[in-house]
Amino acid sequence: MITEMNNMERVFGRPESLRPVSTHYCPGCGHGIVNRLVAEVIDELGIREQTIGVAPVGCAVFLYNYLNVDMFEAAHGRAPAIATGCKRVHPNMTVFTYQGDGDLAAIGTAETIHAAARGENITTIFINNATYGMTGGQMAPTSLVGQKTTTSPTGRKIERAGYPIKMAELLATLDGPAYISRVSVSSAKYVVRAKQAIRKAFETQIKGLGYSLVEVLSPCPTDWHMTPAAAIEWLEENMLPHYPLGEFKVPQEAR
Amino acid sequence: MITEMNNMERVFGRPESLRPVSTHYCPGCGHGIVNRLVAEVIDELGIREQTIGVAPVGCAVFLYNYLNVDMFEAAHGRAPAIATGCKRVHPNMTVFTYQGDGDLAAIGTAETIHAAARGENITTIFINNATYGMTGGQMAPTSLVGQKTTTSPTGRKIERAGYPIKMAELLATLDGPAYISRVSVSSAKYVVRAKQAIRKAFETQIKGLGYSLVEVLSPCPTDWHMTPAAAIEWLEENMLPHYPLGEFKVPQEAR
Amino acid sequence: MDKRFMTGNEAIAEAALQAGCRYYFGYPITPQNEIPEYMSRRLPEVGGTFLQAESEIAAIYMVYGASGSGARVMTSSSSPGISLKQEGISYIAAGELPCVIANIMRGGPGLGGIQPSQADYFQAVKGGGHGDYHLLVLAPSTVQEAVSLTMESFDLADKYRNPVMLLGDGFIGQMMEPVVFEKRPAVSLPAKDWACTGAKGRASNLVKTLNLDPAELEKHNIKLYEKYQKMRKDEVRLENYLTDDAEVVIAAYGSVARIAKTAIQALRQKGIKVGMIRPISLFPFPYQAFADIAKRVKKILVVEMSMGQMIEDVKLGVCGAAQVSFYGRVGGMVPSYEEIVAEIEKLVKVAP
Amino acid sequence: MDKRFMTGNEAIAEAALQAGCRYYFGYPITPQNEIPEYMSRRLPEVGGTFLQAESEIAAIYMVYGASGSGARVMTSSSSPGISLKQEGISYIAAGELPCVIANIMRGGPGLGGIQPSQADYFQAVKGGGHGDYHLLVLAPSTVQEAVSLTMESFDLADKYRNPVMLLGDGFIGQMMEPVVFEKRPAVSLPAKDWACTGAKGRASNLVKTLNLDPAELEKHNIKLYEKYQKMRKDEVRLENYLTDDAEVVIAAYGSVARIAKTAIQALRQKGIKVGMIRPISLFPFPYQAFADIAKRVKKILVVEMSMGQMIEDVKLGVCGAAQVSFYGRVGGMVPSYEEIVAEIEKLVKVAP
Amino acid sequence: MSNSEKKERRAGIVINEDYCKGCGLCLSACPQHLIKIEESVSAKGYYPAAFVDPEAKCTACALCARMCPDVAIEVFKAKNKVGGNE
Amino acid sequence: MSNSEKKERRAGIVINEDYCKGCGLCLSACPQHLIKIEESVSAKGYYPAAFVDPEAKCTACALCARMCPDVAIEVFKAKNKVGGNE
Amino acid sequence: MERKSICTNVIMAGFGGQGLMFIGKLLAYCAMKRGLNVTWIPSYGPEMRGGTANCTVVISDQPIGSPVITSPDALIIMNNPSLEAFEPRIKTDGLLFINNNLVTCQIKRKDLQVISVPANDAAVEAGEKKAANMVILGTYVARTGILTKEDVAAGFKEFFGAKTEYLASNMQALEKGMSYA
Amino acid sequence: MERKSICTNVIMAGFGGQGLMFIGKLLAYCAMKRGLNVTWIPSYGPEMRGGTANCTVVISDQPIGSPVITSPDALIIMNNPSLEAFEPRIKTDGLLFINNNLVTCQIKRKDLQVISVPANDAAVEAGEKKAANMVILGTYVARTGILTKEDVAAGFKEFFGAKTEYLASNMQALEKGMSYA
Ligand SMILES: Cc1ncc(C[n+]2csc(CCOP(=O)(O)OP(=O)(O)O)c2C)c(N)n1
Ligand SMILES: Cc1ncc(C[n+]2csc(CCOP(=O)(O)OP(=O)(O)O)c2C)c(N)n1
Ligand code: SF4
Ligand code: SF4
Ligand code: SF4
Ligand code: SF4
Ligand code: SF4
Ligand code: SF4
Ligand SMILES: [Mg+2]
Ligand SMILES: [Mg+2]
Repeated sequence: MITEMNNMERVFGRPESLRPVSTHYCPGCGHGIVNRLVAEVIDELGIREQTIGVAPVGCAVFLYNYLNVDMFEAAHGRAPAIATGCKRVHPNMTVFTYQGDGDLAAIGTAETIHAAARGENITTIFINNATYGMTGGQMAPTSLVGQKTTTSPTGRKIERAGYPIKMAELLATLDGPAYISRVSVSSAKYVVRAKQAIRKAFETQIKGLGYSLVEVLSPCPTDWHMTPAAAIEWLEENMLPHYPLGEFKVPQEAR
Repeated sequence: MITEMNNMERVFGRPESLRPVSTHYCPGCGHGIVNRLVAEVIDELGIREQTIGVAPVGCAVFLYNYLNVDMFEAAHGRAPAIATGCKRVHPNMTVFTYQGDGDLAAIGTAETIHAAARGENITTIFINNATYGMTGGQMAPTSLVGQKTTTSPTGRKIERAGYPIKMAELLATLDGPAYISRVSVSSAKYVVRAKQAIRKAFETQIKGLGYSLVEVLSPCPTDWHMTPAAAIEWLEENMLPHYPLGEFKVPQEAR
Repeated sequence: MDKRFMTGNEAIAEAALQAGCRYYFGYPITPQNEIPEYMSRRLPEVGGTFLQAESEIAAIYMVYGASGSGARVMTSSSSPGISLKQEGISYIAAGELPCVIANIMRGGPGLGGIQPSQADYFQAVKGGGHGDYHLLVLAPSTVQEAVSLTMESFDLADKYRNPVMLLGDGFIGQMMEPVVFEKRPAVSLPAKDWACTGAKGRASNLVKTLNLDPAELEKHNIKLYEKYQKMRKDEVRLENYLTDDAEVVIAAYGSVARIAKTAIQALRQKGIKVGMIRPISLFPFPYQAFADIAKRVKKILVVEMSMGQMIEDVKLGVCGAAQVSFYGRVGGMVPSYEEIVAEIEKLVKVAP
Repeated sequence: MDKRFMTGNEAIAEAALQAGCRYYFGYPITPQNEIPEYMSRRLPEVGGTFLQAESEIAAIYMVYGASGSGARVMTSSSSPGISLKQEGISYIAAGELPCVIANIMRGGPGLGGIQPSQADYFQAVKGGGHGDYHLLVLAPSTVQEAVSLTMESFDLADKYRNPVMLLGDGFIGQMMEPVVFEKRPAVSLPAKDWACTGAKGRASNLVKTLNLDPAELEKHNIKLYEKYQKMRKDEVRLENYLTDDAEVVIAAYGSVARIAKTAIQALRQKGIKVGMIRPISLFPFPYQAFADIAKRVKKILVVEMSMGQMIEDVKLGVCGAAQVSFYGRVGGMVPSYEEIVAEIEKLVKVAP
Repeated sequence: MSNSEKKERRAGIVINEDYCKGCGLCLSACPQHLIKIEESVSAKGYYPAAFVDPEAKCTACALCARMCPDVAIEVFKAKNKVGGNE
Repeated sequence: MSNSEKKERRAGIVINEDYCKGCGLCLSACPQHLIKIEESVSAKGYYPAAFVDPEAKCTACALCARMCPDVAIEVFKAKNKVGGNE
Repeated sequence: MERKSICTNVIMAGFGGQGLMFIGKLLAYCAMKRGLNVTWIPSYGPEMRGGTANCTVVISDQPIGSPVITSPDALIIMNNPSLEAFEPRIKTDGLLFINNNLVTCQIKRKDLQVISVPANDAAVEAGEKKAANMVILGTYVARTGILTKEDVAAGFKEFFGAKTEYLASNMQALEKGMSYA
Repeated sequence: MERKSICTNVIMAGFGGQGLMFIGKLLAYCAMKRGLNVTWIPSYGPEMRGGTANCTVVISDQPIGSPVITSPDALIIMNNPSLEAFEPRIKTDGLLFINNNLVTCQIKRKDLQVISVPANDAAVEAGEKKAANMVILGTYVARTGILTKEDVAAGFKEFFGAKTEYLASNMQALEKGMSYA
């Protein structure tokens, strides 16, 4: 078949900033899609050599094995602080964090809110998969009401565990952020939009406009105990209604 | 003069829940007013023996010397977590925290947001004096743009230190809180409203409706380097425009 | 008694329940997730509260709040998470609040790995937090012992109004073994009349750690110190394993001690008389046992899953009276009994 | 050289600036607020960055980020704040990131007090965080020494790719003394080719601490260990004060050592020959100096503003060869020279 | 209201010198301007506030007391009268 | 579009078996239903996806590739043609 | 192999989803029910799913010292990488159980007793294609004589609370496996 | 008091706002400028404003050992609570400077040299009513002979960058104070 394609031109393939290695993600995991989107944006903007990434503690911890840019591995939740330290030293680099919902919305809440409030000129890619993937599927701050996880075995109960947090909406109320949006990777159409959002976030930073964040709704088939296809479906049926997609804050100049 | 009042009735005096001791607060400090308001509300609701308070690390650390209720002294920023532990053990007690802006909006951001998001059935009295009073007047997350503090000696600069955080507005976007309002103690009129808000917050908890918070704009003449009167004026001229007073969230049933 | 087949983590959780613990606050981290997961299932069944905190820091202060409210409460975590709790642990010790903290250690430093380790010994016994305080630190070496020490921990915590740390390595947490849950005899414990429960019919209570008057703070420190002295006197726990006729003694705790037992059996079959002192309480440390053994045995091999931490306490006990050697594996690597055999053989070969 | 009259805190900040530190991340806490306050004034003047973090935890990870980006960077705090940084410190040590951390100790545990203390010794030297790592720990005893040790700290940090802790008590921070800022000779230091600066014209760099393969993590631990061994060999710093003819020796560090000096002068006037070993580097600890002195001097008095922490290291050095006694004040109480004189007199009176 | 004849006192305040720190917030709060700061220092080292109401203008409105951060002010009122308080 | 005569291949995809984990997301993404899961296990232990397009219906829309979490799909297209991609 | 003083151990290794942890626990549980001392230790790869996994089971009528085994008495191997990782560690004359439907690499050592089982095929035959793990467990227990089919059935039911149909097919797989001993 | 081998120390204590920290620093700074070794140590009450405060100054031509002084050579006392706190600590025959405008309590010890200064009154006279601290510093330096008025003036200007008018009135207060020595 490869020979069959020989006289054709490649219209889609692995972005250059993404190393030619297999990932450790489970089959059907949304992280893989978003890793690629970030690499594509870095390629398109031509900033591979001017980019410094911060990987989270979470399933995406090995992001540095995939992206071919300088990278930090953060402590759980502290990526925004690390990115801040880095950005202050290298104001001309494009500095981004990539974080899960446990990482960003639980243990890292303060670091997230304050990087945003400072208008720290960094970009955050926030993977909301409504669970703690890496540690085996515990309840996340973004787990839905009624969602069964290993630490909400009978489903998340409001009385005990409270309400799922909408980080994009929360952050958009602050003065610091320039760009905040929520996207999904549950269909190819959404994936295209997700990439546009990520690009916009990086561009916001490059223009020096301040903090940018893209929340990505992303399936975790393993910890949801579903097939990849079922996970996509569950995401669209359950997460989309609670976590509406859209732009919650756009840069002044782009309004 | 006391004799002169002898045949009159006392229409205003020290609330019972407030111990008859002199405070360590500086002259003209807003903490004193709010301490009294909390005591008045406890008296009016008749809940002195069913109340457990959590004092912050900040100028109000000695709150437990003034309020005659069971109390915890928290670690800096952790009052909401302590109150959560306490409330879960004593669901029928009225549990409140009293916190400064450094305590609540800086180091304690995560604990605050998550207690609120959980709809933890506790009440928070949040003293926003736009500075770290106890440690000598450093910049707080709520310090205004341009405000001179010991760590923003040329005035708070957005480029370096970002934007002041409006906690009441931020928290009101969450699903967990039942009652969120902002009041001021810069005039007797406002003080009356402040007390109403504090009462409403406590009542919200007693009715079991969820998290309640009252943000109180409060003068810190010492660290603002002003006379008490000038501090009041500065508050009204500078803080009120940035931190509008009002109710940002009211209980469902009370709407 | 019914034997149950459980992981150490589950057994610790169940033992806590049976010891009357009704409040658990924690945050996920490998290799101890089975504790919160078990608690999230079981606590609501017995009318207790499981709450997954937003962070390890929030968790330890929820423990502070629940303990200060008079409840039996626990938290658990693993190395990086325990580091985050250090401020809170110092506060809890300062405030004299009883609670149980399990640390199922993993390889460090930093994010490290998720395999078993014993490299948080110093943190646990010398005080990873600030100020002069101590935890009571207990180190089980079997799942069954994890059960009995967990139960005992709650009593000790209440008895001394002091936090107790259950220090396990990843093996203790994730290994499955048969366990029996025996009812513990009821212990008479001091009333918690200091706790915040609402100031009804009594003067108000206060849980605090601030003492701006140095003389007062010194007094408080001395009070704490006297408590630790009492623990040193009354709470030392250790196992002497074949030390009576031993010519060489191994010092090891936790799961390393089990591996050492297999090594000792193998060595004794070869005719080398080896014994072991296994500290069960790491604080208070059994210094005297080492001082005593050093009168008779001239070679002590400390085996740890660390670069050498407990060895300092062994040396403080031995106080120059015997030669103290070390064998350690780290980062999730485990000393095999064959390696221990080889180390001992090396040791006995060289003249003292 | 111009003499300046400064608090220790200000002097540390200025020394850091002069040593090329251009990034400071911190959070207010008494008694070290003059460091961030000074930095907030001066750093912008020299093109550097001062940032008041939202917490001590954020501050230490900003340091992680700035150090990993190749910059000279510092943070400072006091006891409770340092406890909060323990996870981050373990990460920084694991990631081999050079930086300087000042701990201006106050009375603990818990919120404690704001007066001087030395009760964070264990935390600093044994590792308050998880895993096998060490900080280089330096303890100045005058404001002038605070200046020189601060400057040196940055070089040592870069030389070893290791965090350095400047361990001062509240006196060192808040005392004012004359100081001279001498230019330090330039030291040749390894290039920071491992730092994240953008992967231009080279393979990408990675700052990390995770090693899921235990064999790899063990290797990394051994690599760190060898670094600590090198420090133990090359970086021991101490002051011998009148030890040559001494019959009794005091062990003390930081401002307690100054007080001890006054005591020693008073004692010598009374004809009692007392000397002092003052560890300047607490890690690496001058064990050998104590081993050596113990061959000759049979009584050693350790004086600390704690319930007794450094005494364990002194004992490990002495190894049973001399009697080691302790005198301590805590919680912000300070041993006066008169008290030390009395302790020594007691000591020399009793037959050994 | 601005009846300046000598009236019977129907309301008044008592300032507790042990509590008063002389901040002066009660001064600005009193609509009748009935409070001044003493010239001499108190035992606590402050210049305390004093109630000066020769014309018995005090209405027991308690605005002074509500602003007092040190709960130094007690407000009194003749019994069985309807007044502007609470 | 549903012209089922044998056409000249003007577009197609290549699935890299080293990357493919057989998640099947590409299957649902392909509007032409040109992808199926293999019956046999790959060297990595997965049942990988396979491109089955005997009728040359592939439009190089790349929807499959965009959904592939493992970047296992490359999309090709005959040169010098205007198409529905990007 | 006769049962005298019982003291044996086995490492089981394969891909994440192959159910090796399960049969390890089952073996240990059943042995416990037979009155023996047992330990079961898992070892996973990275913190996420997939990858390789293995567990160690020690069974003894004496108190168990080391639950960690460098040189096991027996190995159950369900994929190629595990063969590579563990083959060098097994004892001389040790029992090497391999699933020859998946393990295609050459066994290098000549000093081992190799028991080669077409576990996947056998599972399909037994009507429960996911039960390759049960097949090889069957071979192991039969060969070592450590447990009977009834022991396993009882343990299966009790510990894992399995539904009866599910149990039946798994027992068939087990039996099938026993025939390869 | 003659200057031979200089080695002296003083504790200054009073309310938070009385400027004792300031004159302590000033004294130390001026002594440093004269080539002496000095230490200055503050001690505050709680972390907030107000309350009592004190500082200790040690001046010596030798390297200074202990900057902490249990029994000071001299005391400057500006309020009653401080008298109570520090009177028992001063050396026998020590110099006790008190501001008799504020210190009304009885001095109990009989073994001290008490120098009683109406510092507030003198400050008012000097035209700078806030300069009671400078008055008593003047008395202290004159009595001990440790510094001249010019030493203080130079230090004031250099270290605190004071405006000239401000300096002048403070110097007048200082001079006034010297007259009480
Ligand atoms: C301080 C600390 N606490 C906890 C952990 C354990 N831990 C690792 S990843 C993780 C959560 C991951 O969840 P999330 O951030 O949502 O990322 P995901 O894996 O879902 O992508 C946790 C709790 C840790 N490594 N460090
Ligand atoms: C962990 C920790 N960090 C820092 C401090 C020091 N500290 C005490 S109070 C305070 C800030 C107080 O400011 P705020 O919360 O605004 O209260 P205020 O005094 O203004 O009422 C700080 C930083 C501390 N005690 N503990
Ligand atoms: S556990 Fe979930 S988030 Fe993690 S790699 Fe697997 S599917 Fe992705
Ligand atoms: S410093 Fe400010 S907040 Fe603190 S007591 Fe004084 S005036 Fe009040
Ligand atoms: S009660 Fe009203 S009128 Fe009377 S003194 Fe107070 S403020 Fe003035
Ligand atoms: S408001 Fe209170 S403290 Fe302030 S001056 Fe008036 S009475 Fe005194
Ligand atoms: S490129 Fe489009 S048509 Fe072709 S296989 Fe992929 S999804 Fe189907
Ligand atoms: S989406 Fe990718 S990984 Fe998944 S089956 Fe298709 S080609 Fe394979
Ligand atoms: Mg997640
Ligand atoms: Mg404040």
